[in-house]
Amino acid sequence: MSVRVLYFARMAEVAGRAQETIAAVPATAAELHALLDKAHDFGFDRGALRVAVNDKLVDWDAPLRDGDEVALIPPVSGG
Amino acid sequence: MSVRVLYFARMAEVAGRAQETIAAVPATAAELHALLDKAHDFGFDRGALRVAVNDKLVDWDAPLRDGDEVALIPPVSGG
Amino acid sequence: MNSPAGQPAFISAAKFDTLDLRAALVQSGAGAVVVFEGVVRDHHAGRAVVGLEYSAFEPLAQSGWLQLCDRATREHEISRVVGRHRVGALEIGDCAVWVGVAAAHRSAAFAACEWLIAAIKAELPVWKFERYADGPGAWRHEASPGGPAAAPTMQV
Amino acid sequence: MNSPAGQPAFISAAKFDTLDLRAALVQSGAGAVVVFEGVVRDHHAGRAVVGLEYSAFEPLAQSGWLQLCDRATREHEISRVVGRHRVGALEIGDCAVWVGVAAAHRSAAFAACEWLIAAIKAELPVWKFERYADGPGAWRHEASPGGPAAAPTMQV
Repeated sequence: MSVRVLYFARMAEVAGRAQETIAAVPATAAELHALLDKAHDFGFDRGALRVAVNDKLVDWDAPLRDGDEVALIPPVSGG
Repeated sequence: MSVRVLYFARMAEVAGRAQETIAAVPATAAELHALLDKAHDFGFDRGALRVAVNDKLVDWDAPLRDGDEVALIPPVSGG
Repeated sequence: MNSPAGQPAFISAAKFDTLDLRAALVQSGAGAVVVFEGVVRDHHAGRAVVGLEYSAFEPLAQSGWLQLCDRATREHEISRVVGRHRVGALEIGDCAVWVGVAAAHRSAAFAACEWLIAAIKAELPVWKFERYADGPGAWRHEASPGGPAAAPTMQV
Repeated sequence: MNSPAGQPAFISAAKFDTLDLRAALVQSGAGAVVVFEGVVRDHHAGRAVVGLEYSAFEPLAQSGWLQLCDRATREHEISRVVGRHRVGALEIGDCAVWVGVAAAHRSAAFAACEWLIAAIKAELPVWKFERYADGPGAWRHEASPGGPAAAPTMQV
């Protein structure tokens, strides 16, 4: 039972890694984020982030399932 | 005593030439235009044309001098 | 080919090297580059067009272009303008007119580029002759004449 | 390099061949082509920048780009859109993002191109890391997140 998490840009820098596997399946994306933000203290309000599960943007209350890949998307700066 | 006249696009087509020399010096660009339009019947109202003397746009009442080069500029269609 | 004033010639009988035109903009150090290209289409008003010819009154097209560049540079925060218009026989797909603007911020580059192509089409002494598949060709004379003040609001 | 959906990849680790990108637009038969290029500048907020790095979340950047193209095509009378964004290490003067739009009329091409670059900058998951001459580098995180509805009015 696990989910894989992807980090980008400053979040990856702060976490010291671009991805990690969490040996648990929190009920929602919001619960997963709370867990990770406590561990890493990313420095972004959750309201500034977006979240994608299996390459699709979802709401924070989206349920998670075993094996999901969750991407935390900080404010973008392309272009 | 003469002026040289330049024609473009449909005006050159109607006149059958791209330039001609007029062996006279009408007092103004307007007088020259009246003379030429009578001769060639260009099919443009004078208000649709612009006129340049020696490569500079001028008003129709601009005086002409011996040796001037007068360009009659029909509505444009570049781009 | 340079004009007497040392500025690159706006009117060109040769096909454009668009990479070359673009390079002058990118080298300016600006972060935003906007380019407009007018491309010869194969139809006009429902008629098949087999080719085009453009003619220009070059001295006035050149001086008029420099005035448009001056005005665009005064009214927009832009760092460089490059423009060129073909004359002679063009084929379908050829680039007839190329206008590029470099600026620190993209909104100025977009605004200046759109204004410049409108002003070119409204004002500069260039004329198009269309050769049709189904009959003789014709010079086009759509644009109204007008001073620089008329250009920004005209949709030609 | 194509995405699984058969669309050209929006994200590219290789330098763009801008002639190649342009060719796809000109071949569409449209008369008006507008291109925006974002070029790497040598400064930001008064600091000398020696280079950039971009990273992206590619699957979402690709699907997000296709959604932006769909929306631009629904809302503007345009015939083709081509876009690409670099990732990896870029040098001063490199093209970071290239967006081109072909249309029958230039006003639609300008409007769609300007909307697309604003939407790319506001929405697509791409991040810029600036390397400064006078200290360590930094990831930039300026843009606010937001759905497609927020993009057209944002000035990023």
